[in-house]
Amino acid sequence: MNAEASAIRAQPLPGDFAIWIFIFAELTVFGVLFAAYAFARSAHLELFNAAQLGLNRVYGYVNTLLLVTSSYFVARASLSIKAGRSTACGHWLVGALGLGGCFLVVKLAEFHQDFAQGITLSANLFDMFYLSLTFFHFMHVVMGMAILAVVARKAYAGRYSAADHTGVETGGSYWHMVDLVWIILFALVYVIH
Amino acid sequence: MKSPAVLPFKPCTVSWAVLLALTTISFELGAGASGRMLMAAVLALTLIKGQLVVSHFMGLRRVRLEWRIAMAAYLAAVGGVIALAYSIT
Amino acid sequence: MQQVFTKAMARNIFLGGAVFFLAIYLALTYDTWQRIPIRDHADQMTPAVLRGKYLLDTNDCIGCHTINGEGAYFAPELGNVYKRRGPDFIKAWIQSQPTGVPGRRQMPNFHFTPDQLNDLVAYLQWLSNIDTNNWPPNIQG
Amino acid sequence: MKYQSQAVAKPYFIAALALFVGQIVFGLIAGLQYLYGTFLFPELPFDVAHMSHTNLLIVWLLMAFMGAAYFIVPEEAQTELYSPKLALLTFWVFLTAGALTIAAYLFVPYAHLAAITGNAVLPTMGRGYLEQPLPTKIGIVLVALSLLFNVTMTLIKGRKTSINLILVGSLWGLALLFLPAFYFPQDTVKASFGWWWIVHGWVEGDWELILGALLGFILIKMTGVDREIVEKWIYIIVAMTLVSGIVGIGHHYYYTGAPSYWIWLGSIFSALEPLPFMLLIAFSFKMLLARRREHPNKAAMLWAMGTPIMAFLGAGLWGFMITLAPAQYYMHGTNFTAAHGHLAFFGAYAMVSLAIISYAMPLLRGRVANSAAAQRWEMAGFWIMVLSMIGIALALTGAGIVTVVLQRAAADPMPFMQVQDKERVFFWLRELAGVGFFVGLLVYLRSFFISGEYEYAGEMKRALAT
Repeated sequence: MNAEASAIRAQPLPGDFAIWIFIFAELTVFGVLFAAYAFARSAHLELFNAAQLGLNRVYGYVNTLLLVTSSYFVARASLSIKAGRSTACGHWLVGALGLGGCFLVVKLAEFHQDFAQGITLSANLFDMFYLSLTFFHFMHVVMGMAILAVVARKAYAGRYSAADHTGVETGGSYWHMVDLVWIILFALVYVIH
Repeated sequence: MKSPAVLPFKPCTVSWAVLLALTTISFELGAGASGRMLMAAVLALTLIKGQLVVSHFMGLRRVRLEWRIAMAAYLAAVGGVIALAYSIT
Repeated sequence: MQQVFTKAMARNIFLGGAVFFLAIYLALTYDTWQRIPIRDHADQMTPAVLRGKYLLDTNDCIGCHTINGEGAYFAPELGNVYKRRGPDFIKAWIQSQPTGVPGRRQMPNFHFTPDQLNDLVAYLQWLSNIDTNNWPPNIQG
Repeated sequence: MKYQSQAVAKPYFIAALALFVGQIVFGLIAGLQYLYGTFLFPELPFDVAHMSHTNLLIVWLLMAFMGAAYFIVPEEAQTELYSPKLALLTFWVFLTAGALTIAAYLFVPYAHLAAITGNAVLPTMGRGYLEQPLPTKIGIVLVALSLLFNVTMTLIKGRKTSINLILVGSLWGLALLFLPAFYFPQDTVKASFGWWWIVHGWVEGDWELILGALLGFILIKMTGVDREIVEKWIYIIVAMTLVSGIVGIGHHYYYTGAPSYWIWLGSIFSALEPLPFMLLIAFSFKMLLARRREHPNKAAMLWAMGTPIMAFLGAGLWGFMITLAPAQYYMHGTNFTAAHGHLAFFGAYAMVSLAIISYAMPLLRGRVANSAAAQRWEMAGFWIMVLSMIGIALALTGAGIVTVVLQRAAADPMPFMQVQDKERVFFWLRELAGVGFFVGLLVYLRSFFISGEYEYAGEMKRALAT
């Protein structure tokens, strides 16, 4: 490895370190939730298998595509601002926000259908985990969108530059975390059975 | 600092396309099969997807080694615990 | 390049985290509030039950006893005492206090009327039917 | 002391320590009643000793927090307190109300006290820690409003440091979280659920912010480390407290009639509650190592460093032991909880109060630090109290183990009182450790009566003056 490459690989974490403490804390919470789900399923295999069939997996699939793409847009926003293009950065972020909004709409439609089917936190253990995990994640999407909205506004206002764009990377890192968690959640709750 | 233009697309664009493809494969696998093989396959795909997001979206491929290890360890730990729980049933 | 770590961002995370988890807790509390009356058979909280509850509160029973594990650990659990001892024993026991046995823990005599004793027992009976996820582990509380 | 008005903190600190003594006396009485049930009966039944013990604890901690606020807020805001007179008046109101309430507990039967204080109109009495009659509860609200008005006005007219914002913000939280004390649902399960808004909200939420602010202030003052660094870490630590602690309230909802999902949610989130305490230890010692001066008040430094460690032991470790639902199924409502309560209340809140008192009292008495002799007494008091409290926690844990083995998890469970008889040795150990604690407290208090200032080279004195 030449000197230049090792210098590239020695950069600090993108964005403010404070968000990374938060990201690692959140990942820990989700990690424990996933582990709890997995072991609860082992103990109640038949219940989980039966209840899982009630889910419409298409919702989960579509939402994964939406969130992954949204995350990609944020990555592009980050590249844009590094090239000094504030307006492009803002556009990518608005695109990401739009996809995040679509995610919420799809998820709400799914929740609506779930509640009509009588799924509640107290119905059974699978429903409890399904609702807790997805609602907890849903709230993260809302929070992430609030952060991205602030960052987008500032981007359009020209508050970031090629030299100073910590804010974009801070908000972006949080959004990628929300995406990362959903990718695991999708596999765990919707796909593997 | 510009990275050498080996690919016609940006690395994150390639990752995005791969992520969409892997998601579709996972989804299709889940429609057909079930059981341990499905679990192993989907879990492996998921960990690859996670690492793509970490490396190319979060941009952690450029950071110091300990952070890359921390993230990889997180994914490995979550995947490991899930695999363990699913294999003891 | 130096790692950026600002106080402003730390503060934002503190405030954002607080609001976020408070919102989650409020949503859960809303759900819990709907569920509790089902789990504790709130429709069976008769006037006698409520009078009995008031007697337990105003005589500081949880200053020595526990109700569903909450209170002081000086005297036995009351959540399932109705099932453990039955109504007649409970009434007789309360009336015969204090035992005055040297060195033993003492319960004061509260000079309850027969009506009040009935109210107390009604409340204890209601308590014993709450769905507490099978707690206590056995009848001894 | 930089501002004259900070002097109002002094009566608060003195009263706090006096009430602390009262708390320990009632604790010793209650502890002895575990062994000799007829001791002081019927003049002082156990429940009265018990509620005097717990209520004095709350009142002396509040006294210390208020004193700390009146000391810290002006100094951080770099301005005089908005109204020192109001602060002093509030002190006397609070002390009188507190003393009258304890006297009422001691001399008026509880049911009679309820009858004459309007409990039938607005029932609030008969819940743990909230046994106070209605007039006292209203008095607490008025005292809190006065404090909030005073410190908020001071904050507004002065410099707004993060320490001050966290401190004043958490005092607002403390007052708001007390308001559910006026809401006592007739449904016992709802009442229990809401009772934790106050109790958990205080000790596992809001008070941890106060702890963070007090500790941050002491560390800035004593180590000379850059304020920016201290304040951002305090923000991170209190953020972690709320991330884990708000939903972590679920660990009180497993077996009290609340829905079953709390078993999972409470276990998962409360399992993370030790994390902020670990961070607090790491942070405190990092600041200690990065210190830019040797402060002559060694005793205050000892308290400040002891606090995160003991808080971690009591709140983190002992709390974790009983927090997971499967373990709590057997430990709920046993002396495990009492062990955790003692070690956590002392390790976190009593110790941080004693830390700020240790730092501020010499300044309030016109010196940077007490004489070496006084500090030796104070540090001896520290060690005796800390070790005794660990002794109390271990003894109560022993009693808890016996209950779990013989009563909760046994195939042929024994009745409560029979099990209690088997635990006598642990109750003796607890009482002995309690006596030890009382001795430690007296040794600590002795240090206040040793006059003189810390002797140090003139060079250092000049350095500190600048």
